[in-house]
Amino acid sequence: MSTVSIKNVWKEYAGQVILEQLNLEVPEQSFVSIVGPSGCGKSTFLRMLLSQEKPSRGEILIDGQPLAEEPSAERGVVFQRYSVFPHLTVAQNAALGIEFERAPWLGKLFGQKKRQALEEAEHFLEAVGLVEARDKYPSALSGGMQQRLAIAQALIKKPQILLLDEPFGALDPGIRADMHELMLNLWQESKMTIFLVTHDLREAFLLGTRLITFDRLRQNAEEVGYYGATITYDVPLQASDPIKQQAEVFEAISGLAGPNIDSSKPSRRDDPVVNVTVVN
Amino acid sequence: MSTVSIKNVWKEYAGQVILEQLNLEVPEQSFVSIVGPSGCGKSTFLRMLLSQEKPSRGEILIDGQPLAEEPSAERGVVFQRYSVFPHLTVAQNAALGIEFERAPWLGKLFGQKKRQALEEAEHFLEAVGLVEARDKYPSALSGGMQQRLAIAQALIKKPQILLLDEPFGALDPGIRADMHELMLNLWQESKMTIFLVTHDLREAFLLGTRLITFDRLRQNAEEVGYYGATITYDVPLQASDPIKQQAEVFEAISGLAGPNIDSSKPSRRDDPVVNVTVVN
Amino acid sequence: MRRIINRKPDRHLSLFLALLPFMLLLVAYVVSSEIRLAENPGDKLLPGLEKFSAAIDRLAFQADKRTGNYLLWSDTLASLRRLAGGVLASTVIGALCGVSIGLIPLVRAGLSPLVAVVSMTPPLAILPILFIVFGLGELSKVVLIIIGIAPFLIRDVALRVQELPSEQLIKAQTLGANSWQLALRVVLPQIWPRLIDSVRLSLGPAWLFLIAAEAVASQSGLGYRIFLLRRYLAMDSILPYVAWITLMAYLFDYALRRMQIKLFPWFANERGH
Amino acid sequence: MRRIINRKPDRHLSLFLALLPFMLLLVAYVVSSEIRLAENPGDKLLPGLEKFSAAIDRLAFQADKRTGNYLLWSDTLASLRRLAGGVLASTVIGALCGVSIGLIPLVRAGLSPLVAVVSMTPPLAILPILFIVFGLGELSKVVLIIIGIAPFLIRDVALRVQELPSEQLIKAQTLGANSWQLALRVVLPQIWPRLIDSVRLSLGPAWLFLIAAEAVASQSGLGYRIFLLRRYLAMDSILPYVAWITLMAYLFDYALRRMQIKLFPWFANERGH
Amino acid sequence: FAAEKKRFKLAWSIYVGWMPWGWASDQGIVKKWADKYNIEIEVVQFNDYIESINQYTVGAFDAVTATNMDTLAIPSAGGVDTTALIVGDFSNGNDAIILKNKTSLADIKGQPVNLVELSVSHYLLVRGLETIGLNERDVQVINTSDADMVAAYSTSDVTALVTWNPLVAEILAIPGANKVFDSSDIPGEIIDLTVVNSKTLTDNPAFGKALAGAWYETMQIMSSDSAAGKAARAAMGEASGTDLQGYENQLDATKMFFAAKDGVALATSSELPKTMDMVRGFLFEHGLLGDGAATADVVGIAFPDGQILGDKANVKFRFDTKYMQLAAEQKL
Ligand SMILES: Nc1ncnc2c1ncn2[C@@H]1O[C@H](COP(=O)(O)OP(=O)(O)OP(=O)(O)O)[C@@H](O)[C@H]1O
Ligand SMILES: Nc1ncnc2c1ncn2[C@@H]1O[C@H](COP(=O)(O)OP(=O)(O)OP(=O)(O)O)[C@@H](O)[C@H]1O
Ligand SMILES: [Mg+2]
Ligand SMILES: [Mg+2]
Repeated sequence: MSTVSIKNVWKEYAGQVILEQLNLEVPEQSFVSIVGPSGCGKSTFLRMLLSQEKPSRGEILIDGQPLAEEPSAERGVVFQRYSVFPHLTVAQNAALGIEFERAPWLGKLFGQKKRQALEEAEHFLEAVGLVEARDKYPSALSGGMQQRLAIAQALIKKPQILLLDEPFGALDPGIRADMHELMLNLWQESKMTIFLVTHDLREAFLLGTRLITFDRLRQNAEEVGYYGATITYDVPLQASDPIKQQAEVFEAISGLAGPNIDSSKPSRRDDPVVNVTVVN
Repeated sequence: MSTVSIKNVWKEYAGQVILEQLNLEVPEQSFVSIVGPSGCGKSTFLRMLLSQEKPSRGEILIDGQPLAEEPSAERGVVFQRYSVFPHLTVAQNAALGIEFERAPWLGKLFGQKKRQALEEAEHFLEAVGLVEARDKYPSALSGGMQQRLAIAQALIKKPQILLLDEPFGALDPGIRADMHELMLNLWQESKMTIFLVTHDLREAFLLGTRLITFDRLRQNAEEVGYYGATITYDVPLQASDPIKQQAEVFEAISGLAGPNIDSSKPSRRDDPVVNVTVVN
Repeated sequence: MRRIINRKPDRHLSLFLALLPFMLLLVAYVVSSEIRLAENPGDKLLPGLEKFSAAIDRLAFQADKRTGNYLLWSDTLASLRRLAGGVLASTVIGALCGVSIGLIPLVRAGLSPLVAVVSMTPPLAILPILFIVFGLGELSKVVLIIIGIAPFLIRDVALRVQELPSEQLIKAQTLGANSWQLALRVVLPQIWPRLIDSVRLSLGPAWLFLIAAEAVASQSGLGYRIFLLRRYLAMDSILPYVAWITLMAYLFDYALRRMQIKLFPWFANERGH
Repeated sequence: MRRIINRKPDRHLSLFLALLPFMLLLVAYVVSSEIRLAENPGDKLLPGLEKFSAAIDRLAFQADKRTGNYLLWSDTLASLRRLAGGVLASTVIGALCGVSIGLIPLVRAGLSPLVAVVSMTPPLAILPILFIVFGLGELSKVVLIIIGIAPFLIRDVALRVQELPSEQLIKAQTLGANSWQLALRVVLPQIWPRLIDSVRLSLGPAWLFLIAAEAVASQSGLGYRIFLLRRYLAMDSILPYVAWITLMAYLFDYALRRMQIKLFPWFANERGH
Repeated sequence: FAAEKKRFKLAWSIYVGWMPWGWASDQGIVKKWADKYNIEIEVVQFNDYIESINQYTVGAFDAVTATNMDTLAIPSAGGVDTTALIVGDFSNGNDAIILKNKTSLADIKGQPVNLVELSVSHYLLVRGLETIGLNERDVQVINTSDADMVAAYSTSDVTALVTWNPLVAEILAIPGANKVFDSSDIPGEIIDLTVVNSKTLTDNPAFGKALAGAWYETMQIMSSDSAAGKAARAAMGEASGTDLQGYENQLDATKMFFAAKDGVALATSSELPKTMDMVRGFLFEHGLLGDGAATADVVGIAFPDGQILGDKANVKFRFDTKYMQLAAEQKL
């Protein structure tokens, strides 16, 4: 339930401009899908929203206030690389957020309270299909299971802003659909603002109320490092629109979704996703 | 250029059956796509093919010979988790396989030979779009860039058998299409046998000459651990078939691609991939 | 032919390989001892094996004429008490300070130079000052062990804390953890098994400092006895004492390793075994 | 109010915080010294600061009447030579043996119990044997340092090797690496920066063993001088010597840290700084 | 069989009565005498006295500086036949029992006493207690390393201690420290020797002659009141960590035998067998003659007049005046 304003944000690493001139107003309850070529700075953008990194220039406001200088419980995250806690079992990982909230001193609940927390967590584990792996440690989980655990962990806190970095990449279509459902339900219920980075355009369209694309506008080998990526498309989506009505946008974007493309050659790729859609 | 025979292979972890009764004959020059729900044992299957793990029962033969007891250069791999070498730059990572081959004693080339190796590597880096990041260390790469590096690293050795564990999961559609092209070209050129684990059914169909699905046949909560997953579908594909002709198979499979489904409810999901295909 | 890194010895071969170097050492000892004894039958440096058994019998199973104690056992008890005190205190200090230094930049700025400096100060050279502060009794011996190994433990733990992936700390903060909860639930539990490794590495130095402390002023303890025995080169007694110390240290090491595997199953898996 | 783990001191605050504990120590010293000197003006244990400068002047800037050397410098030179020898040799041994033990199961089975046992053996208790084997010259001093710290380095390196993700080793094998190439190109380069950390941790013990060795038989060196002065409780000279040793050790530590960052930029990034 | 050697090694440790070895070596006096007898002598300084005796005992050295008591306890009891070549001095106040804030030896009763166990300090304590009818059980002995003795005294835990110079002087300088008994009360019992492996000596008399020659030339210089003598003493003082004044104070508490004939006199005196009998009694009681020893007689001690104390078949400690005699007669 928060608005996010990004005002002329730049990000450089070691003198290399990664992102430049980002300007974005995100009203509350938005579901922003972010797509863009690999390595263009999507994760970096989320890291800035999380206060894990600071913009080199410009500022980010939440509800008109400058972004808190450190990560906080209002902003949940699912990282691109699985980042669950290796020393906690699946159930303990999921319940951790609840414990932090209810046990300010020990960070750990006992007895009745603990059972209750685990029960609440169980609910989310069920939603992500990990109930049976309840007592396993992350090292005994498959990649997709770890990713689902990370999702459950973040969702359980019902953050106001949720940052998702390719959260469904390692999931099979069945589970992925379950996750979509879960995500949309939670979003509608708790009215949070969601940023979702994904490589699956279909997913971006299906879930988002808004789609933004990152890309470098100017690009030739000698200049790499001097120009960063910025927002190239910013398209409002209606959740109720049938996907095929968005074919036009699709086509335009798919031409951009590669790193070495100069804008003169809009679509030389035969991406299967795009193809299938276009034939409809 | 190798046939792979899998004969009644079982795999257990700590008394839990993960995979059971795997039987598979893969002729040379196959391109086997593997799909299945998250956590069903696909990565485990690849690990066995790699000799990283031993089957609990049964045996795996390559060209009629029992599988070598240790990983070897004949079997290349791209792991699900990025596994490039953190202490080598992108170019060094890519050239490493060449150096191992040509410098048996030091594992390192110098002077003219080194330049040549780097040049060859450069070719692959170009193919995966990493030329500009040539001198970066992996810690300064985005997730997708690391994954592409791992792909380049494996391809450069032109192994007889190539094991790919969700190699394209972190890539945007544009790059992904490039990778598909690259992969198919190399496969046709070098006639290797490829196993590809993916969650993208479309990708599985597009690339494979054969599609196999892993799933647990018997499934209810109490029995978890007693029954493992096995091969439930084994479908030959023709690369030339238009994808929409495979709609039937698609439908049948999509009903299986989730972990908690009992076979009586074949398709309660609205996976966008499936939907789109079905409407054709 | 498998790569040597993939060739794993089975149980029997493992045992054989583990014992082999000790056997070789034993043989080397016996041969050198024989050579020296042939020259001087009274040689004290490398006494024959039968001398050892006599010395062990005397030290462990016969009451000392002067004190009526069974020397080996009373010495062991005295030393172990000091060692346990020193190692336990150091472990606690190591965990607390190490985690604080590794986790909290302000503490790191303030304490890490101090700890580095203390860890570099040769403690035996400033003994006089230690005596003044802690007296000559049991306390000063425990303190010497602490001064000897705690800085190492602190620095090692701090390094390990800093090696935790930063994503984990960020993640915990998005889950609402304050610094204290984060230390308690995320950092400390992941440090315990690593702390066990560090303690294992510092057991050797701990014994060293114990022996040094006991050589300074005491009436009992393994280090005390060794220094006393050294006064007349009674290697027939010193070597069994050294072997006994080594054996105990090795057993502690082994116990700690088992404990690590038992208590922290996730750690062994993470490591990839 | 930011979490304490996120509050990073700026340069000035860092410097202030780093100096603070030393200032406090200095004040504590001066106060205690004043108290003791008020009771007994001849007190040698905690001499006043002016005594230090006199002693430093004598030791560092006036030629010794007997030998014509500037004692502090000749001692430092003698000690540093031994220390460098011992630490370098230990580092090489640590890297070689540690990588072999960590990487090759057969070597691990054979050597790791031996190394564990050796690391637990108090070297000071078997000095007579060491001296017989290695003589009383420079060699024995270097060897004592090696015996003192090499087992630690070996074990630490072996632990670090075993902590490398197993996927990396598998990957290298699929790229056609044999064991030797794998050690050379995959394991060793990743061990170097970690080895620097281990060497940093073992600098303290290295000085300790050096001082112990010099206290037994030598005619120069910082340890020798401290030993000589200790009998007269000449703390006005001992403490500057201790401070000097500490300072040098701290500078080495610092140099190693800088070197690690310079030589292995990827390592600092991996660690998340 | 006579195995002729050319190279010999002498170990000496830092103590007032042995400092001349270091100086003689620095000044080339040792080399001069070694050249004269066509041999080589390496002089090695030890900081750790016990380690020097140990190294001698295990055969790394041909000669070492030691007290009569430690010679008997370590090399001789260890089966190394050892000859006292030079009787250099005896402690005449260098070793002392010191009480904190008490003035009479009798006050020591019941107190903890810090000392280096089994050293000459221990012996001094036992002898001191005997003089007032007490015995070791009336006090509580706490082993304390000599290097830390001064610092230990500064703590409140220590109320009585026994030690040697220069520590004695340092401690007595602290207010409240009182010397209640010292080695001048048992003159001639704590003797500082330069001892040589008997077999080496018999096979190579040149080694003994060179040592004796160098020693007594040094004695002559350092005992003189000349500038050279003073310089020698100052250098020895500095080598032991003090200065001329400090070293001369230590010499004052030492009965140096600057003249060879004085050494001969002590070695041939009728007191020496009695002293050695007491010493071996002490060692035997403390188990230092080997734990297998049934009586104090296990090790034989031979005196210049042929008298033998203890086992005649196992003589391992010999007082031999031959070389001192040669020096006294200027025949070297
Ligand atoms: N070391 C282990 N100990 C115990 N169980 C394990 C271990 N490794 C894997 N498993 C279990 O084996 C099953 C299969 O894991 P695997 O990684 O092969 O799944 P996957 O099919 O690759 O899943 P994903 O698509 O999510 O990557 C999982 O249920 C997992 O919990
Ligand atoms: N620590 C760093 N130092 C230098 N450059 C960095 C660093 N971290 C990231 N980069 C660079 O920033 C760029 C953006 O990285 P980022 O991880 O944000 O990409 P991304 O859009 O998330 O890509 P992907 O889709 O592959 O995950 C990359 O080119 C990367 O090389
Ligand atoms: Mg990213
Ligand atoms: Mg997997």
